[in-house]
Amino acid sequence: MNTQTMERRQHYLNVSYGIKSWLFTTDHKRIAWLYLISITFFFFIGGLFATLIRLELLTPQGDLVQAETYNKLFTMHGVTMIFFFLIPSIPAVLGNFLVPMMIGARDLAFPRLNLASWYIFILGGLFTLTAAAAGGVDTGWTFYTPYSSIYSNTNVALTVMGIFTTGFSSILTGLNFVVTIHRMRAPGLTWFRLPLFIWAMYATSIIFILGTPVIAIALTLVAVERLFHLGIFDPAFGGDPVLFQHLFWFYSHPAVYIMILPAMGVESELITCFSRKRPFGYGFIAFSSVAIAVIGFLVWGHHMFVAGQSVHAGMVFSLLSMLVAIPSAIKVFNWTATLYKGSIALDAPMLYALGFIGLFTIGGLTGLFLATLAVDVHVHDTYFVIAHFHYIMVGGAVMGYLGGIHFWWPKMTGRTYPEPWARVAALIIFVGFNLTFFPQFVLGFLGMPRRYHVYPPEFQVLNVMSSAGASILAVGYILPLLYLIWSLRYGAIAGANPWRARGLEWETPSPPPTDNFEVTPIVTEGAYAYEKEPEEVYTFGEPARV
Amino acid sequence: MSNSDMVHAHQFDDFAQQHEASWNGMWVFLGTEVMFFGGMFAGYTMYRYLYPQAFASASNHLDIVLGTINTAVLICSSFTMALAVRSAQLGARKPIMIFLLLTILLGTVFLGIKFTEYYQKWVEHLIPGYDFSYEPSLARPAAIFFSFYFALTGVHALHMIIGIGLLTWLIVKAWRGRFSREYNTPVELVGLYWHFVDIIWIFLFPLLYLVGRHLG
Amino acid sequence: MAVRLDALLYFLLAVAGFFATLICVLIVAFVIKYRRRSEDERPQPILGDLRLEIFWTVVPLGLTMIMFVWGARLFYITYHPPRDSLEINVVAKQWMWKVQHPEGRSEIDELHIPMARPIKLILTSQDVIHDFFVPAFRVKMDVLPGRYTTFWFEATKPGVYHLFCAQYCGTQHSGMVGRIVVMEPARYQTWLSGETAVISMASAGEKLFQRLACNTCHLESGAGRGPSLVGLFGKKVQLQSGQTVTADENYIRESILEPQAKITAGYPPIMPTFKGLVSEDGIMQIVAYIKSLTHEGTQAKK
Amino acid sequence: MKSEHILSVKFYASIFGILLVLTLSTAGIAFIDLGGAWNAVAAIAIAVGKALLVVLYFMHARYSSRLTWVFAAAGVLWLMILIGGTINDVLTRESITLPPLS
Repeated sequence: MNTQTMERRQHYLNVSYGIKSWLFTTDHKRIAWLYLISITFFFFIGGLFATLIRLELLTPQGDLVQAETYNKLFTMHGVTMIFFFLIPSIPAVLGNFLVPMMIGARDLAFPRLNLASWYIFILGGLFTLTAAAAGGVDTGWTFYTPYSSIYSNTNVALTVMGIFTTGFSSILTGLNFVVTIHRMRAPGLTWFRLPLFIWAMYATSIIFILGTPVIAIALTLVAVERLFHLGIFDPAFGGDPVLFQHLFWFYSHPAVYIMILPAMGVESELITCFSRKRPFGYGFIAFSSVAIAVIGFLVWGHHMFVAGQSVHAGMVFSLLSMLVAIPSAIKVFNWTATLYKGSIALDAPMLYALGFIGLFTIGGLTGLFLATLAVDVHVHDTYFVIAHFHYIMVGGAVMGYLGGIHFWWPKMTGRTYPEPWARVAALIIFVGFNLTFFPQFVLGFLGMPRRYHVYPPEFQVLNVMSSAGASILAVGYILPLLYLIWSLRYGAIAGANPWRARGLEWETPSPPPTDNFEVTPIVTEGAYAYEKEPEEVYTFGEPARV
Repeated sequence: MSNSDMVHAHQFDDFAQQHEASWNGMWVFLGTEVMFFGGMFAGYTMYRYLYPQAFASASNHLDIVLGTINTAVLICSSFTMALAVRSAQLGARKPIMIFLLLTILLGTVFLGIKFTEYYQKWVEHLIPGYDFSYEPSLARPAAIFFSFYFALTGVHALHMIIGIGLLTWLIVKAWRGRFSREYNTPVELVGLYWHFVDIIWIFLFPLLYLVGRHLG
Repeated sequence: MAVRLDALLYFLLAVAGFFATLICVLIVAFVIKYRRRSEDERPQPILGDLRLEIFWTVVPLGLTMIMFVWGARLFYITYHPPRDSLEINVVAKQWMWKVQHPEGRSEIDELHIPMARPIKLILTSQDVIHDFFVPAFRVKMDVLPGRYTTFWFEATKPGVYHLFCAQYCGTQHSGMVGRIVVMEPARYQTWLSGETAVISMASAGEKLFQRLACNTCHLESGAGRGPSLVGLFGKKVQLQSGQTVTADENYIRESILEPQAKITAGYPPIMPTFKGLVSEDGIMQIVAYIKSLTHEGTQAKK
Repeated sequence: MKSEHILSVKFYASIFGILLVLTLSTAGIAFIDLGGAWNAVAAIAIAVGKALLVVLYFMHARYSSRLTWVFAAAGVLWLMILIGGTINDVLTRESITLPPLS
């Protein structure tokens, strides 16, 4: 790899150096880097917990760790992965970096608020890490009362405070995105010329804004009940534990759409770019993003079919859960139709994108099993549920995240990653993932409950397969870390548009200058005009007033 | 000086866009606050349906006179806040400070009355979890009512304290003459926040104080 | 029940399998057929096709509605036990199951039941939320503290089946397992009577009813200070607040622990609470006794 | 658009007066037995009325863009979804005791 030096042009990375320039930056691109580094750190911590869990489950009897350590492991795995990796991953890293660039703005609406969000995220992370260091928490990431509010003697209050604080970081990010997308679009960039990634970010922000406060208050009530023994969820006082589940799942189900919607946004960008074609049914994909965000708020009860919720409410939630599956189906069909008659190049981002469609389809269809009342009665709280949400989160969100990172890496760093290594890593991840989680569907049907430290011997074979797959998956995840860091120094210099993609972010040099565009672009057509040259789509207006 | 060459943050094209963005941003933030209090309102509604007698008898233990006075005080502070925003829009430096001071005063009066009520509850052993004593057959659901009473009014009082902090920060800026007819966005935003806190109390008052008063 | 559910499961598997393979095959086919041959290839823009969009909205909608109705029907059946089912009380405690048969026999972490007879389980927990899960019967129900939850099943083949706790309940959550032993009705009777002299739940309930002096207010004629409990179970009760509620197990349990919550019309709210005076098992015995108080029952006893 | 609308002090004072009257009336009505749930409905209705007055005139929502209305309405609508879902479960916990299907 030749390491010719980048021509001495000022851009957002070399405009200033030193710790202060990074810790007090209000440039959305640098904040995206701050988030990228912190969530990668949390991803590998969560991954460590996952490896320990998979090692423990190799044998039916619990011989690697005691029961309470195992309970702490799966709790911390859940908390770290969900609140500190998956929820911030695409919105805070790719969203922060790309939203202003894709709509032709110089920065988000409230840059200082954006930096504050990162500090709040890190503060929440510190609380949770201190809780983990001080002995961890063993209530499961769902914190069901009355176990979490009365019976657990691990440091629940500290972890809950950590999640409460981090919640505000996503609320503020959501607020920033909504106002930016409404107010700061480039001239000529109407709603239906927006890239689909922006639609997905907008839908995700709706959930950030309207969902996160409810879990903030629910967890605060649990902490208050632990400290002052009030009666809100305590059955001894006549309180109803199911109320906590309502408040918890009102946020936590839309939270799973927070994790998958941004990946869908990345997906639409990748499929269109690597098949050189406009998205099939642009309007349908855009509206189904918003539809998922809105209907996602009506369905939380399908987590509580057997939790003591009334039969009537169960039926209402089951019906609505079926409706929320429709927009996802529409998206998958539209992506597949976009491939039709395209000119498809199988670069690494495209491998991740195609892997995403396959795995997300399996994840979504198994979701229908859980939405069907009678089947959920059998498979609720078993390994079937674990396999389902890992197919959506790891198969969908993480594949989408990695695809996005690879796709926009040249834009973020000005360098390209080593293509052969990237394709190998993508295949290893795909194989490792399926070997890890497909056996768990079968385990779920056989009735192995989740969160079990000791299990009957007849489940051992499938668990060993799953653990084997997990080790392959671990290798698959370490590879990108290595060659991406390597590419920072030795990667080939990437031009402004290495993939010859369409979109405003490719119309500025990479890495982009601090103000993104020398001159504010004027948009005359939608973002996916692959049959035209970029010059015909974007003209550049008067110099941006500073 | 005309609107366009007012100094504005680099990411905006002109000042009007900056003001509109911060105005929308504040309303979105108030939406999150609605959902934050909403969690407790949902719990309250559920338990009020489950234990109507206990909620009625517990609500009768609250002092309705103080509650009504408090509501009037808070509405009055909303009034003075509105006038403060109005004078900020007119760029009249002195009235801004007077009305902001009045709003802070009324806010502190509200908190004063609220804490006397808390003291009363402490005297009457009505704090759940801390030697709570109540008519035995209704004790447990009443403890839930008082948990919601302290949770709702406590979080509301916290928001009042933050509001008062913001108002004092505004007074300092007004004193330094930062606000003019063109630039008064911070006053408007704090005004929105203060009115929102008042609306939360407008709902808290009937939900907590007026439950089953007709049963006597 | 398990057979019916398996039919629904196979339908779902078929639909999921079909769509998953359809999508994968389409992707592989398109990727091979339309692979990029030269760098400056310009595929024609295809904006979309309304008919196709409607097609793949309506078809999934139809399929999901079938799934919904089929699933809802089976769900409804699982949680509405038939009248003649054998009622067994189960108390879940942190990390063990305590089963109480109506004839008085009790077991720990084991449940012996007769074959081919609907079994209705009445569950409650003494501490946190547990979940009574029998994979072989394809059925589970969360066990809530402070409330009864019920469901029913019918074993068709004798044998020993796994019992798991499926709702995380603390350190030994994975240790809270048990066995369901299904026996032919004859062997079940011999097993039942094998136990030494033990009184039935209803008679134990009657003793407790007298010991706690409930009968001083709740006279059979209803002339006492409390309403008559004869034939109360399953009847609609008119409350002072104007609501009407069906007197099921939860209503009786709540009236014992929180008498003020639902006061019967025409009676003064003077009943004291028995919280702390009677254990979970005691409440279950009183409920069993009240259930046995049918009109014919009392006449027979006189 | 910037809410250039500057209302007269008299207008603010009249809104303030109405709010006070409503507060006193809701406190007063609470003591009259309107039968069943009507007391609660009256209290909530008055509270909603007062809240609307504050939002429209004190917070200038009336003179703001449609977008502001959407943001305000979204918050309230989502609250209704949360309360509706939770209450729907609690209301129907025992009500369905139809005879069991075969």
